[in-house]
Amino acid sequence: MSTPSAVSTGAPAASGAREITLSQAIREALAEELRRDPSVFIIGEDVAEAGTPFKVLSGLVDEFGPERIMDSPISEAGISGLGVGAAMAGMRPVVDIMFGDFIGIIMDQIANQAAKIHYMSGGKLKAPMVIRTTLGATRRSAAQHSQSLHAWVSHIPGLKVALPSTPYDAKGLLKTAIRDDSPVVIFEDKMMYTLKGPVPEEEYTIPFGVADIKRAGTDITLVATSSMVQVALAAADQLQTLGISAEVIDPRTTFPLDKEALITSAKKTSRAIVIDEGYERYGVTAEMAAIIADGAFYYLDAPVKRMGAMDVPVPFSPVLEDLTVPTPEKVTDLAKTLCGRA
Amino acid sequence: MSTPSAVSTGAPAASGAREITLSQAIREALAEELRRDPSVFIIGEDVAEAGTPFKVLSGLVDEFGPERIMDSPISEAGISGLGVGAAMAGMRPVVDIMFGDFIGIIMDQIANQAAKIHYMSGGKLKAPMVIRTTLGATRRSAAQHSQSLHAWVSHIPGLKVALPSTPYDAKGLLKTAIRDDSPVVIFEDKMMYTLKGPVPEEEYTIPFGVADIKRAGTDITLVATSSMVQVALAAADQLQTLGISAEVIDPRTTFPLDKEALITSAKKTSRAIVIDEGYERYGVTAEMAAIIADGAFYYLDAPVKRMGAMDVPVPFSPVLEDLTVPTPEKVTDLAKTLCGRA
Amino acid sequence: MSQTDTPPAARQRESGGPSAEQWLKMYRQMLSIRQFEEQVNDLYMTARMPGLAHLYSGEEAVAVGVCAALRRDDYITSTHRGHGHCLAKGAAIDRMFAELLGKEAGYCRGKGGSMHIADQDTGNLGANAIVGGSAGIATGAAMASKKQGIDRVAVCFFGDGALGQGLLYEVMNMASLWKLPVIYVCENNLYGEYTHYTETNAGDLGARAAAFGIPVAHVDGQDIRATYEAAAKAVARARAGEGPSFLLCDTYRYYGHHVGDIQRGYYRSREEEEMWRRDRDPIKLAATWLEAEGVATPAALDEIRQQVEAEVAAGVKFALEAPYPEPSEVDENVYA
Amino acid sequence: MSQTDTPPAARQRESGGPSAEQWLKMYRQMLSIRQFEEQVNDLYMTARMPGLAHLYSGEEAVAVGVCAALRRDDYITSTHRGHGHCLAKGAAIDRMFAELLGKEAGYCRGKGGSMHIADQDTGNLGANAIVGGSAGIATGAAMASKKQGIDRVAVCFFGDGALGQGLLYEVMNMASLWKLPVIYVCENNLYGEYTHYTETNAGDLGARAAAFGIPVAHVDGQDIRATYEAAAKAVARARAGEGPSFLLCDTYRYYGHHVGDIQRGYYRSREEEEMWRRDRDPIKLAATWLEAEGVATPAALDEIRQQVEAEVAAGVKFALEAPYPEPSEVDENVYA
Ligand SMILES: Cc1ncc(C[n+]2csc(CCOP(=O)(O)OP(=O)(O)O)c2C)c(N)n1
Ligand SMILES: Cc1ncc(C[n+]2csc(CCOP(=O)(O)OP(=O)(O)O)c2C)c(N)n1
Ligand SMILES: [Mg+2]
Ligand SMILES: [Mg+2]
Repeated sequence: MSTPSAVSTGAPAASGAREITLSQAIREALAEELRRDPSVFIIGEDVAEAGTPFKVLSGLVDEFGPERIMDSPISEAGISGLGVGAAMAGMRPVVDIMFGDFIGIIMDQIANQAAKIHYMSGGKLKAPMVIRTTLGATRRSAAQHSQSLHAWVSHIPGLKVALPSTPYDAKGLLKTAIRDDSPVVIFEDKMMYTLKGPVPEEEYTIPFGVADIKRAGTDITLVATSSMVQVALAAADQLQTLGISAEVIDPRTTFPLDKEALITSAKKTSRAIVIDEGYERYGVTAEMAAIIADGAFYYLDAPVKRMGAMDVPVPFSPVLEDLTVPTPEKVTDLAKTLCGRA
Repeated sequence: MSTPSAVSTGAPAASGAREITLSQAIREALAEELRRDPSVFIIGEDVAEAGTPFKVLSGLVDEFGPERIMDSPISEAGISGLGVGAAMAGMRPVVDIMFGDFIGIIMDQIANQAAKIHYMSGGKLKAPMVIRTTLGATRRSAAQHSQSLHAWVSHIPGLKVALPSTPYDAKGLLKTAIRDDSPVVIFEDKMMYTLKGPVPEEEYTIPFGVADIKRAGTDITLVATSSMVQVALAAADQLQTLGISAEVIDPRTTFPLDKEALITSAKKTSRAIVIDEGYERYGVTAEMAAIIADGAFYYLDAPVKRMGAMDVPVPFSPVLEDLTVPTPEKVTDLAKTLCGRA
Repeated sequence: MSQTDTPPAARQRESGGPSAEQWLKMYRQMLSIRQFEEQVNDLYMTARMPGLAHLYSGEEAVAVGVCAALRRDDYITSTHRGHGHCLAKGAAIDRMFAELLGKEAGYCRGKGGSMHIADQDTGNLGANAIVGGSAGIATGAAMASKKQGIDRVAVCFFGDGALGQGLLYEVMNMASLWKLPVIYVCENNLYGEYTHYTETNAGDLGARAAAFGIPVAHVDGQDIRATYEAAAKAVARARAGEGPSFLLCDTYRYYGHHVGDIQRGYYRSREEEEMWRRDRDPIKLAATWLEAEGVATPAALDEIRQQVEAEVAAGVKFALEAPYPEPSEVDENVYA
Repeated sequence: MSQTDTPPAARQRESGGPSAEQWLKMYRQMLSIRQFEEQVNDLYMTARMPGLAHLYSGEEAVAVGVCAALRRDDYITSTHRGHGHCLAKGAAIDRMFAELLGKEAGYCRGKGGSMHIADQDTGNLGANAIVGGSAGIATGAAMASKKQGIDRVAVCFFGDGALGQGLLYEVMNMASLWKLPVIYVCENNLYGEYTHYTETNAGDLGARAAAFGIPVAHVDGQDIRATYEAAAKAVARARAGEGPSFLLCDTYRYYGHHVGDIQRGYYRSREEEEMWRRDRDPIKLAATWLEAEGVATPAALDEIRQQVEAEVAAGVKFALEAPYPEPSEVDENVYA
């Protein structure tokens, strides 16, 4: 991976950092990389004039033209396959998969082709591509447009997986993903596109495999990913008022995973809850909880708990859908129990 | 689910039970269900005259004819989709996916269609279908024909997942799968087709969600699935000679999962190792380890350990491939360490 | 080729031909769909509906003409733009509104919503939010009919965009190979989201089905007579065990890709939209023809309109007042 | 349509025509592949090779004729039956044997094996164990060439069975839409595993590509002249920026689906196998023609045969004696 011009792992110095939305941060990252490297291009459905249904790419086609911001047919498997081949032939494709729910259609191309070609060729070939897709429920989009399926790709050797939770992380992780020589899948929370946060004017990238402590604390560790980071931070506020100091830590990449950071935090606080919006069963909370339970075994005062999405297809009805995702209240209650305050 | 004519959860009474191979057990299960229920049919590549490349279905077409044992084009997504539709219209298709590695092609059909239609329709429609596929390495088949990808489907609400480890379990679980009104994915270990074991002449089914203690023990719990059950049993023998009594427990279905059985065993032995042939990262060992570490927290004398396939694409070269899967020796060594004997 | 030039009388002979009453029922259904969608748009604009919806306005003659050629027990699979298919196959307006509002009285107890409405009682195996995702389901349902020895047929509705999904080609091959009673109805409304179909499709659309030995009819999707007759032919062929057909229907959606797609200037022109509404509206065309043929008087058609409006208004009212499902339902129906 | 009836002279003018030396090189390559595969079969039968292999014997004229029309820097993607493609594109016999035996000297350091041989230096982007799995890769590589402004073309080899994979149709559509320099070479050897292609394919095979506006040539895959010329035309078209082509090559595999497929009586007859070996063998046909045209004497061809046999024997010896990779390599090359 070509060394980034500037590396930062934490939040930016408050000093003079502008506030922009996560959507703008993504667009900036793509624009900067498209300018920097002619081999970078974007392909996907309605990515050009339309700028995607989420308007995340709006304007890019005006600067880079339809050859580099390519509208494709509704052929997710096809464009993923094209991405693998183009990457093997020296390009750096960013394949746009509108909804993370659609990766079911492209799993063969990413898990059997992109992920394995470097290894199968004995290190000769490589597929430096990025799959940009989304996750997250509560958008009233029902069972096939609301899933968080990052566990699938996190399971596959050869793939790297990034889950930004702030505009700052989104920009830095996406730039790193594009420069990485291995295939990377990056999931963006649809509901977070309008979230604002400080992002410096200067260029930077964020190395993979480095967790970020979003909030320091001493009594309990809340490991949270993507959309759940804001939930964990809100819970930490509530816990504060109860005199419970929660540390919120965001792995930022499920692979490579910063196991040490999770274990170290849990050793310090002696309690941990892992929160993720993917289905709980066989989801990423299991991996992180198992790692902490093992690595911090002799330091834990309570069992490591997990909170994922309810194990049901995401229902359409708002009254039902809202019950399926972790909330600050649920996290707070569980944390209280673990801290013997319930 | 229609009640099975006879339910058995453990190994058969040794009395007079024949010994047949896992392959024969699968064939018997299919033949019995095809006879019992005219809505059952099999569709897949070379399932008829060829009886599949593994010869598991040999002869079925002679008894049931090409209308019920259907050779298909090489269209995994297509036949899976046909299976969903046929199931919704009253049939009970058994879709044959030759190698488990190919489920990458059908994930949308099983995870977004089959798994969700019952819930999305408010309980009105259902898709009682079975996906029969394989897992397991060390067959010198390289990276795209050796994976154990059951973690993917185990993650998805709406799906049930069975992993037989003996001829007895294979027959009983497959019959239950075919009678289940929900979609079931059953993985068979390619290397175990020739494994022999006792299977009673009388008909029986095995309920899902009931773990089976393959060997009772008191010092450490070895939770093992599918191909790893034999590995765990061999390790248990080695441990026996060292005076360590290992309990080998096989969940048999990753969903529904018999959490209680795993936790109870770990509480009893105070130590546990979870062994599975899927990739270790974000694999099923994580879920089971997390559940045990939580449920048996106050009883454990050592951290719960996991042993999955090495997190690399499966290499072709035998000298490398053999390094990627758990072996009795590796399990024994880890168990010794956990028991303070290393 | 389009059927519209053949004189109606001739067509009626050739196809057995619907009665005046049946044509009027089709007219009523088209109106119901139009009114229904207008209401859905209003519910969205007034923030009374959760999420989004993809309106079928302008395409009514496709769903209605095709479903008029079907029996109640025949199957259909539908799309994200599925309200029209659902109503045309016989669903009730009030329970559909209830589903769109996430209410327990909805066809899916509020669990499915606009993109997943299914109604077993009328053979609707469900709308689908995966483009092309139901191609396998429809073909599989047709395979089931054949295996069961029933003469039920299955219709797979999908848009021009679904031609990008490989699954469609896999199942068309099998449908043709095994002579399955399935009818692929491609609703070419010129756009997939915000992109014109010519920018995403090479070659000839119909040839893609013909290549698998499937007969293709190119149909004027705005002419209820054309869609009905093409469908009737395909259904007869399917019931006779002669295999699948492919109907390529030219049509147009009046609204945006979804209710939130208001600014459309960057991908299609006002003039184009006005032309279709003015010259190619399936309901206007049907009215003109019905009057010309003396099947109905303007007054009679107007009465139908008033009845439909009342029904739709009642349906919305019912749905708005209906209760939400109990929280306890959230983890029910995961497994059958 | 097949080119075989046109007299060679005419063909040579029309296509620029390979020199005598080039024809002899093609002959040598076909022999190398044949000998290589005979050896692979022997290694399997004598239990000296891990796993299985899918032999290319009988199909040599396709890989060799097509690759002869390519430059070294052009791309190919291959299949589970890929030894022939790999050799024809220029790989070395010894390192290929080494890969098949899982040795470190193999093209993939033993990590890929028979179904994953890749050789970047000769533009071979890899065999693929997923049927149809490389359709996207080849098309994507062609897209890269176009973006990079290089006139490299990409050839996608696949079998008749791959016509069952929807991915192929998705990428053919894009290749035609964007005029990508890719050539789809369908090796119709009549069977997909143990099933005749007519039992799994409806309609017309070539029409499936034509539907996307891709020109299709139906080629006698046993005639090196026909495969070379069809490929040369397609390559010229691709280099000129005119877009993709589809070559439908009729051919036959002499051995079973894989080396372990010995009992074949239930899916194909001895007579059929004998007929192809006797009357349609690509090497015999080439020899006859080369001699008739006075390009080479029987003695000269025999000398080539002896050289090839020696080379293959040396290659096997090298591979058998070569060391296995170090255990430490097992977790290397997972990430680039
Ligand atoms: C597999 C998949 N890809 C992308 C989408 C997002 N999407 C929803 S509708 C749509 C356009 C479909 O166009 P068309 O098939 O022509 O139907 P229309 O909306 O025009 O009726 C797209 C791309 C999806 N739902 N599923
Ligand atoms: C997606 C997928 N499905 C099934 C298989 C198993 N398989 C390997 S080769 C083969 C037959 C391929 O037939 P064809 O494409 O005609 O190639 P041939 O073997 O005849 O050269 C099959 C079904 C596979 N490797 N990949
Ligand atoms: Mg459309
Ligand atoms: Mg073949």
